[in-house]
Amino acid sequence: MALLALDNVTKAFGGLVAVKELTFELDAGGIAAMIGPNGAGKSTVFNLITGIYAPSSGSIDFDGRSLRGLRTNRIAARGIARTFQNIRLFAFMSALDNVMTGRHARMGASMFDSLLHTPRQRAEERRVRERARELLKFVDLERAGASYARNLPYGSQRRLEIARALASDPKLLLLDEPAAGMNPREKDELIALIGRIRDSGVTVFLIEHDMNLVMNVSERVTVLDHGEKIAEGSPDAVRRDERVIEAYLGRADGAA
Amino acid sequence: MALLEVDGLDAFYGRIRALEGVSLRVAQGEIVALIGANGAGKTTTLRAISGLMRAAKGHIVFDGHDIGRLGPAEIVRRGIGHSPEGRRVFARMTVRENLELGAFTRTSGAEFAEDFERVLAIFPRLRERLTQKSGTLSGGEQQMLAMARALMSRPRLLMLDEPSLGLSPILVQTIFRVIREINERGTTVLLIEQNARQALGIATRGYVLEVGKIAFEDTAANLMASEAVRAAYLGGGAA
Amino acid sequence: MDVFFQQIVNGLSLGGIYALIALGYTMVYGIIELINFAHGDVYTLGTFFSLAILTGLGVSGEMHGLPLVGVVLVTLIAAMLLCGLTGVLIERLAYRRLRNAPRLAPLITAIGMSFILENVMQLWHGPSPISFPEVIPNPAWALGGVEVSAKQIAVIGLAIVMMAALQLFIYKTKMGKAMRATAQDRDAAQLMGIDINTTIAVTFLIGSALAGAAGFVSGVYYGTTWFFNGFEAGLKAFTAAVLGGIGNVAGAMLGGFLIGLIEAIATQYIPGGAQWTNVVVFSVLVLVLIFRPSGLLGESLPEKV
Amino acid sequence: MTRRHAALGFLGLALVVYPFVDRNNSHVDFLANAGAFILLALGLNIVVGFAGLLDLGYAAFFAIGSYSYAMLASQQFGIHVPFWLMLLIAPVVAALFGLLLGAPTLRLRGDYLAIVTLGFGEIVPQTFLNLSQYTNGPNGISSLDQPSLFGHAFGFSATPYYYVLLGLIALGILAARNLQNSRLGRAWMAIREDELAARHMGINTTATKLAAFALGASFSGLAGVVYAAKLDLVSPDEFGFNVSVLVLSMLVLGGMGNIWGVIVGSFVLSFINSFLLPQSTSLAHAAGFVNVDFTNYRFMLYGVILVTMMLFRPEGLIPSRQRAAEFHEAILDPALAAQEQSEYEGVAR
Amino acid sequence: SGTTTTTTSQSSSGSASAVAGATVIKIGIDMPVSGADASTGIPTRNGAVQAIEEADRKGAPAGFTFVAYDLDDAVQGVHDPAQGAQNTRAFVSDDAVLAMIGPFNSSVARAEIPITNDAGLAQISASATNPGLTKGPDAASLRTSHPDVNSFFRVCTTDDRQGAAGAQFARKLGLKKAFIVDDNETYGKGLADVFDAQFRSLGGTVLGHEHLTKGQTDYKALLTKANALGPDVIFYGGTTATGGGLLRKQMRDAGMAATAYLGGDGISDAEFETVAGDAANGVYYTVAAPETSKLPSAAGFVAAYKKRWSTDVGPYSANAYAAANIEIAAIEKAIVAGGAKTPARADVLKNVAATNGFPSPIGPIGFDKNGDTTNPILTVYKIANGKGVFVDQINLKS
Ligand SMILES: Nc1ncnc2c1ncn2[C@@H]1O[C@H](COP(=O)(O)OP(=O)(O)OP(=O)(O)O)[C@@H](O)[C@H]1O
Ligand SMILES: Nc1ncnc2c1ncn2[C@@H]1O[C@H](COP(=O)(O)OP(=O)(O)OP(=O)(O)O)[C@@H](O)[C@H]1O
Ligand SMILES: [Mg+2]
Ligand SMILES: [Mg+2]
Repeated sequence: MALLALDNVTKAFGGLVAVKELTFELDAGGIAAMIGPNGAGKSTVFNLITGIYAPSSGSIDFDGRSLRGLRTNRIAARGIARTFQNIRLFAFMSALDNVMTGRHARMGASMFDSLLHTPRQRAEERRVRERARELLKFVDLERAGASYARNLPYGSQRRLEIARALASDPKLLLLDEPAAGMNPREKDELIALIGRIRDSGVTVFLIEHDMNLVMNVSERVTVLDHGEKIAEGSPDAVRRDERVIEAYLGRADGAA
Repeated sequence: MALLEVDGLDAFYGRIRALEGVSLRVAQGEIVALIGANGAGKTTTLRAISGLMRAAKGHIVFDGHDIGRLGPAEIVRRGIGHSPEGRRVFARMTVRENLELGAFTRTSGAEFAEDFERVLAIFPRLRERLTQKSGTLSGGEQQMLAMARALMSRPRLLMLDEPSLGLSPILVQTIFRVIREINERGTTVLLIEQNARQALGIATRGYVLEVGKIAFEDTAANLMASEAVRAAYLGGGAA
Repeated sequence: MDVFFQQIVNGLSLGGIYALIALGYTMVYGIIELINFAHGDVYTLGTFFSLAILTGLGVSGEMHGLPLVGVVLVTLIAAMLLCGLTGVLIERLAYRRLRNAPRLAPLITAIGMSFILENVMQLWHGPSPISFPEVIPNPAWALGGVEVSAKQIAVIGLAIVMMAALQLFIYKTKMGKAMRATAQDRDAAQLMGIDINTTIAVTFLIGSALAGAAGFVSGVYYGTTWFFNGFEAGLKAFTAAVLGGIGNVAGAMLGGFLIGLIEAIATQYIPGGAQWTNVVVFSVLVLVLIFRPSGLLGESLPEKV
Repeated sequence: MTRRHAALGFLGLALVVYPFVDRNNSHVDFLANAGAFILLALGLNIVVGFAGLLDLGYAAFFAIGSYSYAMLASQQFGIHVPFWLMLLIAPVVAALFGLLLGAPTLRLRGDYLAIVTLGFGEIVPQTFLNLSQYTNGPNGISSLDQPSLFGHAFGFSATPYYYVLLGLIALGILAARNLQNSRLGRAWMAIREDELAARHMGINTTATKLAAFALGASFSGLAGVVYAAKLDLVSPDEFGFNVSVLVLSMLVLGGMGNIWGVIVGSFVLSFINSFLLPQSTSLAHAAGFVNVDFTNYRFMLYGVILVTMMLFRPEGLIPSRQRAAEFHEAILDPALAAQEQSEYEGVAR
Repeated sequence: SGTTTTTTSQSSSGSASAVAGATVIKIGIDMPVSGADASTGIPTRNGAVQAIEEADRKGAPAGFTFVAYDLDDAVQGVHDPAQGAQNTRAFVSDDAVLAMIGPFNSSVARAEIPITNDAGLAQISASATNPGLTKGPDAASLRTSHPDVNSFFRVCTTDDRQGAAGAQFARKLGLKKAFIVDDNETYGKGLADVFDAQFRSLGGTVLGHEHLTKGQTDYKALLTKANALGPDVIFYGGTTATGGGLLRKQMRDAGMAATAYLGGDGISDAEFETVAGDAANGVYYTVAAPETSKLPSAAGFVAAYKKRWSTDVGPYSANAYAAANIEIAAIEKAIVAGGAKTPARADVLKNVAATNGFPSPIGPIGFDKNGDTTNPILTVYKIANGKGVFVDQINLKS
């Protein structure tokens, strides 16, 4: 059964239809990518999945259950984590606190536990801190734990955002242009990181304009244009698709 | 004499030194690329030139005048256009209003109409969106708007901070083509790019910044050929 | 029914004063997103300046004809100018340094400035109410059973005129456009060639000048003032601005008139209503905000991620 | 760590023996009053300092705490709930009102919230004033039940209240610290930094903010009970906007978000306000300078404190690390500020 | 000045024992002297200070000197019961303080009376007029420590008397329908409530009774409401500062220029004429004291006050002056009786309580067993040409 299924999803802003009758499924495991021209509606799809916007029509199912009417925080608790096109870290919290916050949905401490620091709460804090350290290490930031997020270099911030997203043990990780602003060397590191995430059992769904990265990591590519799906398939198939070349890649081979 | 001469620039964020003795020059009619790793100080250099932040030391001479002490508004009036990192469009204003603001320092209505048509011809997508609030544009659309807006002031020197960030491959090509066209029509360009290969591809000369200092400076062709630059900034991936 | 219409007139004229103050509030807020707490006190300062000018001109009683027009114009303009300059000064001293600080910081200096202004005014005229000369003759006309006085018409009219002028200024002039750009992204505005220091100074100049105008009007209208006047008036005006949608000029006026009307109607139709006016006003505010979180005319921009 | 503990231990001891050393009951009385304000400030710090919600009507909860004691422990309705039990009930009542105010309004963006809380702060005392058949209107409710401990009535000495407040403050500090270093505390910080991102972490932002409101209110309610009992009286004019601003100023002066800073700030302002100014004026008069009146410059002094603190040391006397960074680094970085501002525009639904 | 007091510690139940060698006697003064309350608080304090200075200049028996120990009970510009209580404790804790003047406001008095009662410190207020401070179960509940001892006195008449006098006078003028407005403060509402009850019991009709909201300055809506009911008189309970002057002024705009306006001593100040302007003419107000112009002592005080403070007297300056003089006399009497030793507070209190026929600018003063003045003579004035003119005198004792 598909992990994520969008069925005939439409999202209109006033007169502008950003996503149009979009249907697609994402199976668990593996890495999928979504590409498409600027303004095609890719980020909007992410926003629909994470509950920032509600679909104008159509339905979104995750893990066999509908996400209809759920607020963002409930959706996050269901196991969907994401990063943002423009980095949105908690700027003046330490990297470690950022990751620990990412664990919020999986923690059980109530207001009273927090107030009284019950043994249960303390044990949980310890476990979460430990897990956060592991995650920092996982994204090669083990030494950055104490720094404020915003004092980290850009590339590290991107990775910290990923660690924070992973902290909730998501089933699905959405990455919105994770390589934007990275230089080629950092991109190579990112490709390796995404591979490791997949290997840890998290399904990855990413939006990216860097064809190099897309072709390198993804097993399946969905192409959007004007809110509609215009192609879907293996990276190689998509890359040769006439409509994709026309709308997105351009004639002179889009590999950057 | 070069159009822009930057000499021995030091800049700080609090106690963090972001630039140390940065010197560069951009001659009339050139495209100069400024490349370097994240955090090397590229953006800081542009911010210092356009007056958004004040350098602690050094001189910035534009067209023979020291502009190091001037405010950004005055610097823009003197002919430096700056399309900043992160697009920075006026979110609650429409696309049209953003473009009008781009021409804020200009007075001639006729010129305005002409430029307006010109930038819309370059970015047809913007024409479709003239009355949309720019905060709701997609990332790439905002990028186009930011660049179009900078063009509206008809700068003599146009500084672009990562203009291809977040753009689709097809638009990346468009952007580089446009930069070249603008340049051919007489605008000098100072360009920051992570996409170093393509940047050097259109540039006449280039500078490489490393942790706040200029590490290399050469013609674009030489930089592309340099082993050190290749390894660090052009990436191993097949082009 | 006459009583009802009379209360409408009462409410509108009271609301006119709120609206005048609210215009300046909303304008400053619109540009630098600061609740300029000192605005209410600048308004009071406007009453003090007006009084000083009237005294300086040797005016002590009712005037007519050309001298009246002259005195009114001179006083109004001078009060606006002085308040405007005060506003610019306040911005320069207390807010400019904090432009990029977290939002709480300038809000707190604003509260501080408000205290300082109140104290200065208290030192100036003492803690007691002071009275205004009756400069303007105040004929009243009975329309049906409803009595409308010249002053009431003037207050309502002035609020509308000022609102319209401000609206034109913000949306039709280059300076207005610069203000809106500055409001949204200061750095980017500078890169358009906008001098943001000047722009913000002009914003304060105009906003505070409007407070000065409101001060003059209320001084003449009520014939009295005291150093602490600004607190209540400022609070209501700010509520008006929020009710209408802060940052929105037409909204400020609408909010001002509405609050005036609510007060008048509540007073009339709630038994013992006078003591409940504030409770009613704030309850209405909360209700409106529940259903329209950005106020009646405020625009809300969906978040783009 | 240990030095810090030793210093704290010493301070605690000094505070415990103080009433035995200084026999001037007015000094102890002053300290007890200051203690009530420290408790208030600790609570407001949760709302403003931790969760970043600007509450300008905090005194309303103080009023609610005080009035609940006055109504439930006096001749007014012949109900006599013991003081100690009221220490449990009043915070809950205040917290419920916190929820009542918060639930409809917490979706509002920062400044709207500020104005609504300001309005709430205006109408709560006003309502107590207006409902005179229950509250005696402007006269307030007097001769409240005197607390007693093991059969000893507190009487008119300030000392027992001083100890009660000392204990409550100690508990308050502990509670605030615990909150700060917990799941809830992190969630508050996260909301303050980026509400939308926080929601993506699974944080129920509305519930989390409500928790801040309710907890903050409960401190205020607690302070209200002790204050009312100590004063033996409540009247509606004790809870105006002035009080809310005073407490806010205490946070600003001391250092928002930092528990010790907040305590120092409240103590310093209380000291200036209710001790230094009146006493020094009186001294000046006794020394023959009869026209000197420092108290009359109170507002000026506050204003100057607020403005200069913000301009020159916005993080307060004892800043929180995070706040200091926010103020200083953000001042250096217009880019970030502008970005935050433009993100802020996007009104969360 | 510069003299120090040697103090010995004493039990807080506090009848001060004589302290050998002490030469300074302090009289505590607690008033709101900052912010909005300063306008009435300062002149009141000045009256008391003046009395103390005069006494000191004149010379107290046995070489004692008199010093005023004055504290502000306003916090952030508003009178504050807790601050009043703290100040009172400061007085109680200082052995040199033998009596106190104040507070100004009834709400503050409620917080202070239990403390002076506990300490046995004589306290006289110049202006706190709420009846419950001295009379009935309310007052009894304030005397917590020593239910049988009264430490609180006042030289002003209570609101109930003034309200009653106002109602009598209004009926005497033949006014039948009243619309009552008060400022919803202790004084104003107390006054208005009594007027309300008395006016009805004397056969008048009360058309409405409204309470103002603090800070309001526009009363047109309220007046329109009142006017529609057709009252003969507007009775105002409150002070000029809380709206009395503006209310009168706006009556004209609301077409009520011909309607009578009556208030209490809260509007018996020069400010009222300032604020109301021409509209002040024709206004009636009651004052809880005999007509001062008939007492030569008042003229002397008024002149001396003006000389000393370079301003005109406030409405309660003379009261405070009288109150301080009563305490000074009580202290001096105790010094003499005690053989030139520092008197005990209990003796001072006893002497204060025994005050009878004490001459003062506001007429002869004595205290009844509750601590209220035995001189319930009230005067009614009418403003003409910007000045209060004597109209009637009402003696409630008769
Ligand atoms: N809140 C909104 N209101 C109005 N229009 C919107 C809103 N959000 C998105 N849009 C429009 O929907 C379209 C799709 O936007 P979206 O951000 O999903 O594009 P995208 O595919 O992510 O593009 P990019 O690659 O440039 O980031 C755009 O045309 C955008 O202008
Ligand atoms: N506002 C700031 N406060 C503190 N340090 C800063 C700030 N902005 C930049 N820096 C630091 O200054 C250095 C140079 O930053 P700058 O933004 O100029 O780099 P850049 O070359 O443009 O990098 P990128 O490719 O990521 O845009 C970096 O070390 C960065 O961390
Ligand atoms: Mg996108
Ligand atoms: Mg950069």
